[in-house]
Amino acid sequence: ADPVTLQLKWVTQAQFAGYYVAKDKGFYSDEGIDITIKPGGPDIAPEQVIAGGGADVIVDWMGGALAAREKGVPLVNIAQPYKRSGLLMICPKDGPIKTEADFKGHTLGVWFFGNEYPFYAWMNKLGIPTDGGPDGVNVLKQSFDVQPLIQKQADCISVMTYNELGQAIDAGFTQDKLVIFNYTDLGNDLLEDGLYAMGDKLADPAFDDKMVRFVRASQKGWQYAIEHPEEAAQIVIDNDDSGAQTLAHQEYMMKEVAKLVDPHDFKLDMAAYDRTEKALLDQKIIANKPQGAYTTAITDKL
Amino acid sequence: MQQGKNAIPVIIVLLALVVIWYVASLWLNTPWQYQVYANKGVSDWTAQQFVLDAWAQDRPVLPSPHQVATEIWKTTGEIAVTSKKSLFYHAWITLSATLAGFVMGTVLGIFLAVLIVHNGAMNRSLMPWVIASQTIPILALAPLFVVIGFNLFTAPPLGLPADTARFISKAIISAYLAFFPVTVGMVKGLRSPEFIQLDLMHTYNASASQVFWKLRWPSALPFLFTSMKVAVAASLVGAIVGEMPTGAVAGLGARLLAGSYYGQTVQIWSALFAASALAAVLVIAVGLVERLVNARMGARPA
Amino acid sequence: MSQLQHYLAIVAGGVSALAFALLVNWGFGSQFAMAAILALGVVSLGRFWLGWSLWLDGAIALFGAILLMVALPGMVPAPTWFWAALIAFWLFGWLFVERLSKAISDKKIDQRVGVIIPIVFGAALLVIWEAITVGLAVPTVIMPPPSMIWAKLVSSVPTLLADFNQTFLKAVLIGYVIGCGSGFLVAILIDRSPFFKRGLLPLGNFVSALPIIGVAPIMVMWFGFDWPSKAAVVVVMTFFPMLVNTIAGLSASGNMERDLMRTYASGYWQTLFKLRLPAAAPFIFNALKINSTLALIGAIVAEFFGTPIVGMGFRISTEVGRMNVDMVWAEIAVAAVAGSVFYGVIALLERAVTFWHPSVRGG
Amino acid sequence: MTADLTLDQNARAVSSQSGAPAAVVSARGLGLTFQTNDGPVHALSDVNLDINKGEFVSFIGPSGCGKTTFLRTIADLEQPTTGTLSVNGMTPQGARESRAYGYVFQAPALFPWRTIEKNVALPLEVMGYSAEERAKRIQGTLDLVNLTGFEHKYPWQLSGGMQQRASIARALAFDADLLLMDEPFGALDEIVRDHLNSELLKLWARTQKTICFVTHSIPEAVYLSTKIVVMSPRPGRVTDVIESTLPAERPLDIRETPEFLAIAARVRDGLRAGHSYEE
Amino acid sequence: MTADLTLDQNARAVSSQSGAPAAVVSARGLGLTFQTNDGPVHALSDVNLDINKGEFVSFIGPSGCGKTTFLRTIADLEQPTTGTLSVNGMTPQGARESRAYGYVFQAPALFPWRTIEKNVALPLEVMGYSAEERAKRIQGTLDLVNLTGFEHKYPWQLSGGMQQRASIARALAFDADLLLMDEPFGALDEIVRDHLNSELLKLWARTQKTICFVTHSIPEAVYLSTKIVVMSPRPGRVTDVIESTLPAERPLDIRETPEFLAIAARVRDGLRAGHSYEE
Ligand SMILES: Nc1ncnc2c1ncn2[C@@H]1O[C@H](COP(=O)(O)OP(=O)(O)OP(=O)(O)O)[C@@H](O)[C@H]1O
Ligand SMILES: Nc1ncnc2c1ncn2[C@@H]1O[C@H](COP(=O)(O)OP(=O)(O)OP(=O)(O)O)[C@@H](O)[C@H]1O
Ligand SMILES: Cc1ncc(C[n+]2csc(CCO)c2C)c(N)n1
Ligand SMILES: [Mg+2]
Ligand SMILES: [Mg+2]
Repeated sequence: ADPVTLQLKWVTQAQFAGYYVAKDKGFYSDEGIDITIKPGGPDIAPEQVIAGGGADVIVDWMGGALAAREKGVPLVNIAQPYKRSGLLMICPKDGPIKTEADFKGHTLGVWFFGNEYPFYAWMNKLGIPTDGGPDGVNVLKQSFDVQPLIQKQADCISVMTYNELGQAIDAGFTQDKLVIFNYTDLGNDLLEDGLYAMGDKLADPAFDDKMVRFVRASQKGWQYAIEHPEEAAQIVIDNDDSGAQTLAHQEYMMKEVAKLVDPHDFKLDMAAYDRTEKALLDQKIIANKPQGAYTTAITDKL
Repeated sequence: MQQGKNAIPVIIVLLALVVIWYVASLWLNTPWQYQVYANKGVSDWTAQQFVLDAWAQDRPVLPSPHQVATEIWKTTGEIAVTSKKSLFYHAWITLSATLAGFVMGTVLGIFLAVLIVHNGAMNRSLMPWVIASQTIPILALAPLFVVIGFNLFTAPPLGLPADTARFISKAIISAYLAFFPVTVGMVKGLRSPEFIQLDLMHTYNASASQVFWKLRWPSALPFLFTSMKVAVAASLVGAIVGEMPTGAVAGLGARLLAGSYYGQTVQIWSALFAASALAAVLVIAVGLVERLVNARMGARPA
Repeated sequence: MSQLQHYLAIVAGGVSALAFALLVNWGFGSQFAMAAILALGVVSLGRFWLGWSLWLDGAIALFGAILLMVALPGMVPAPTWFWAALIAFWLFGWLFVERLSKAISDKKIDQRVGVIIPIVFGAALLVIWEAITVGLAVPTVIMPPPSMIWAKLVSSVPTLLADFNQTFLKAVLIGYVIGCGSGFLVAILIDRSPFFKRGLLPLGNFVSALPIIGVAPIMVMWFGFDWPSKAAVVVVMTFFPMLVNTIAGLSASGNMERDLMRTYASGYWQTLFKLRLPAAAPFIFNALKINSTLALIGAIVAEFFGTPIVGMGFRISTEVGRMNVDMVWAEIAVAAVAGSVFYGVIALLERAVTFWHPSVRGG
Repeated sequence: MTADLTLDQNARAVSSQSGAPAAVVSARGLGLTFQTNDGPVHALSDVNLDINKGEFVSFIGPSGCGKTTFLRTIADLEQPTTGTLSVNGMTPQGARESRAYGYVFQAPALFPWRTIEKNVALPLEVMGYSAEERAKRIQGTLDLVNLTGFEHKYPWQLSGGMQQRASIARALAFDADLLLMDEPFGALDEIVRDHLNSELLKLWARTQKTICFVTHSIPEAVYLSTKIVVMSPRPGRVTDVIESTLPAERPLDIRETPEFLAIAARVRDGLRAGHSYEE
Repeated sequence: MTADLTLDQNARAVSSQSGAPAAVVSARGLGLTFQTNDGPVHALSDVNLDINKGEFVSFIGPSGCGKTTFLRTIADLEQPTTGTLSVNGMTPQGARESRAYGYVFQAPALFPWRTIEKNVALPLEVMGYSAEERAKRIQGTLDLVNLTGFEHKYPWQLSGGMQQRASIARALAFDADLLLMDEPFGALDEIVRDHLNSELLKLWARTQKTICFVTHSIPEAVYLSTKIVVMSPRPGRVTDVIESTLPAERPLDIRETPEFLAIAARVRDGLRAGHSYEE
């Protein structure tokens, strides 16, 4: 079998259920692929792992991937399972922020490490400076949980629909007690959780073929995961080496990610791509319009 | 004798700390407890119930001692050591990297000390950099290092398996922290023979290696053990911090971090206690070896 | 000449000859100066008959390194002669340092000239680093060359200054002062109660061996995102080493000296100020030195767990994510220099205050 | 040499009026046992001794016989387990608190962070003397021990003999007329020691202090003392008290006279009786 | 006391056949200057001295006069700056490399991690003696210094006097017929010292070694030596060489005889002449 190493963007959780299911259900071996899945973490940059030769394919957000392209890592989007963004900004209802107009002068929690681009693009669109002046917003590098909200250290925080939002609800911040800004609904979503490989390697037909088989198996995995959410959640738990995940939370997450992934079509949506590219250019996160940052060759062959 | 004399004061101080901890835990958890009651609409709570609830929150600001104790028991006594939820499993992962790093650091430390003591140029050029090396926040470098190291080890030509690569990367960080106290201690130790002892060897026309093995090495041993106690504690810190960025896979550091992603304060504290216990065990183990060696070398009982 | 120097001299001359041959074979290009220096390196073999100043060895190493660095950008990947020349100049640098150190210990050259030695060592490391990263075209996202780090450093001074201000001037210094100060005061309080001392000292010793860095997420949870939580981590990390060292220091004064004070019917505070604190000074400074490195590490690691978008730890973790590895190294360079200066200042203070201690008196 | 000398002489005048010589130190059935891990160590047992005002008493005996312990008991640095001990008619503690004695240890025990001058000032600071008074006394006592000109040196800049003289100056700086000296010259070479011995005798003659002096050297004991106390090993007992018949005026070469040698021989016999060679 | 004794006696036989006594140590215009930060220190200047086979030579002089330096120069632990020095007819370095002497330092300098037996074995190990030979020699020399039965003790389990004897045994264990001793008994109390002095004399008589002995004690020097070298302070010069007229057989109480006292007085005069009290 051909070895393939997949570097995830985050820790083992149902966000990546499709890949784990494909592995445990033998979809990868059916395609002749010997898969290794490397979990990520808060300080793992998948772009860096692939640049160092530590992975064949990575799960990444497009903002990070295009920024890395400019740094000389020729990342190419080969498939886009996530069609919608799961990113939200939530604020307690009894707090000062009700609408986008209220942001000025307040403190917002943002995740960094390649996850900050959608936020900056949004603020750029609103014309709000992010350097903490009286007319701008005060940005915090947010920790990994909803504590800042509970402890009122920030007026709004970033959450993922499938993860931290659940935690906030558990902590008593039910939807009715929150003001929710949904990046997708506001048209500010930048593509999340796509699959990227190195452009120079893709030129090799053998590698290209390997990627086709890999994406096909992954797609089967996602289909199965979405049809069998409980089983998928259990598979994720089985693959979690940290032993930190709970089944209930993974089931919640599986249910939520099902709303974002289209398991039947992994093709990159060009409208979404163009919007992402424009936002990144506007925000000067990338300086030049990228060339060849995606290929449909793989998804076309499925 | 000395320890026996100290036992009672130590126990009393420890008891006092537990009491302070309970009080602090109540005090810090109070605001959230009010909020919980408010969210649930409970208003007829009694003081006693309030205290008990504050000590039994899901995500307390400061968990109560018995919460931590139960969590530790649940993750050690009640489950198989091979389970990924077992603290023993994680402690072992951390311990193995710690031990490898400790051994590497000790060997490197002794090697540098021998160079420094025997060569004037090495003494002048290495010593300042050895000190400067510790002012570099290696812990800050850990993410970079672990990722790069990880990539280097897994990529060709080495092509090691992921677990081995992670292990080596952690061990190297641990070794970086451990070598310093050993170098400093051994330089002192290898220089500790008195002039008259060195002169004595000189009157026998002893060779450099005879002077080393018959005089310098035995007189440096007490210094070696003292620094090894510091070094073993430092290696543990190195291994824990080295675990944080490697994708939060396994180990006490990963536990600590995973706990903090999900706001699991009880888990953080139990990981912290496990780490502390491990540190204690390691330092005591070095102390035991020291006593054994001392007895063999005919040291005067203290 | 010692045996080591002998071998170094022979090998350095030999490798120069090899590099020279490879350069000729490669076809000179415009490397005439390089050829001249390599030729001089070969000539240095004449030292066994004629003598050869150690400064000449130093000059070969220095000018050779400069020429290599100048030639480097135009030749990627670097040709074989380049590596041979690199090794040759490194050997000359080593030989120079060996001879200089010998001359200093023989009192033939002023003691103070000795500072060159660690500088040469550090410079050699930088040159080799530059040569390998550039010469072998190592991807800069993995390991940037020093020149690139330097360029980044000078072009990002305002950011670096802001980070330095946030992490060092606020979190580190404030945490350090509070942590060391409270450790010191508590030690003095405890010292009066033998019971407490016996109860707390073993615990303090134990706690200083623990991976306290693990409290960082807790402190961020308790004290918020801004520098106070980082200072809190620094306080916790520095407190126990200070406590333990001060208590040890307070019992460091000799029995005879304490008996002496007793014969004067001296009171507790008089004995404390006139005898025990001065005698404890070396221990207290020991803790201050240990803590100076712990403090910086603690503050930076604490910034991994949530922070405003400024600070050295924030920058390091964020720029790693953005693959701006040069910026990461620039930040690390600032941290290293700040840490070394911090340590150096305390070491100088120590020399001034404990001037009487044999370890200082002895040089 | 000013205020304290005058005071001393007044004290003498009072004591001599009272007729019989006053006992500055008086031990009756004194015993001291240390409790150690290996069981009790009897450092002193049944010691009876009177030391009169103005005497120079040497204590000599094999190592570990309790000489130091006896001196420390007088100084209230150890508590006797049996018997009674009075110093200047008070308990040792009372005597210590009224600063009745100066103590000179075997090692100079100077504080390395203080200059010689500041070291001599130490007891004066503790006892609350005014700055002016301090300066006067420092000058006076440094004169007395021949250290003028070294006020601003640090201890480590002086030779062993000079350091020991500085420590004597420190003990003399305040008005105590009892001086306890525990092998003060043990670490010095013979010639320097001879010199300091004769200086000490002159100082004693001038100030009329009472001196208790521990030594290992027979010639030193004989040369200095008006009374030599020979002690036997543990349990530390006084085996002989020898009153010196030597004249008050003692040039260094008195040590070659038959009278001196006779006393020395008696001391040596007393010592040898209690000594085990295998030790 | 076996192999090495036999060798010694052969050596003596040869040297006595050659007529005039052979000079074991011979210094001509020897000078040694240390370069220090405060400028040069002249530790020895123009020393001329011959030490013959079988002599017992004591060096005495005020502190810092260069006694230790002279011994160390013989031992090739310091290099002379002027003049010549031969040991056993060789350069000091040659003598050291042929292991021509044993050196006994002021402190016993035993290695605390080795038993007494292993400490005595140390030079034998370094010099590559066989295990068998080592065992024999250790037994012999420990016998000689009366330490049989203490083979397996560690140094700290022995008294100071016994430690010093062990260090002498260590220097005797290999075949050197020159013994250099630098204040070997300086740290011991007088009674123990007396005892070791007479033991040392017996040992010397039995083994016929040449001994160079540094001391601060006049009685010790006079009691032990066939020749006393008196030295003056820096720059260290030899001011007097006194040949002892005492008989070879010397009971301890010879020290009270007029002959002894006369020599002692001569030594003392020599010493006092060169001594500066301010040091
Ligand atoms: N604090 C102590 N605890 C237990 N034993 C002690 C203590 N101090 C002294 N001793 C023992 O008491 C005995 C007398 O000791 P002391 O120091 O008075 O002897 P010394 O005559 O002064 O001897 P030296 O001539 O060696 O100074 C010794 O056996 C000693 O070991
Ligand atoms: N390594 C050295 N560097 C500089 N000066 C030295 C050194 N060794 C000795 N001296 C100086 O040389 C002089 C002679 O010293 P030496 O040790 O020989 O004297 P000594 O007669 O043995 O004295 P003591 O009786 O105190 O042992 C002294 O002034 C000493 O300070
Ligand atoms: C430091 C940090 N970064 C991101 C997240 C949230 N998160 C969870 S999954 C994911 C990436 C989606 O592919 C993100 C951004 C976090 N909790 N902490
Ligand atoms: Mg004593
Ligand atoms: Mg000497």
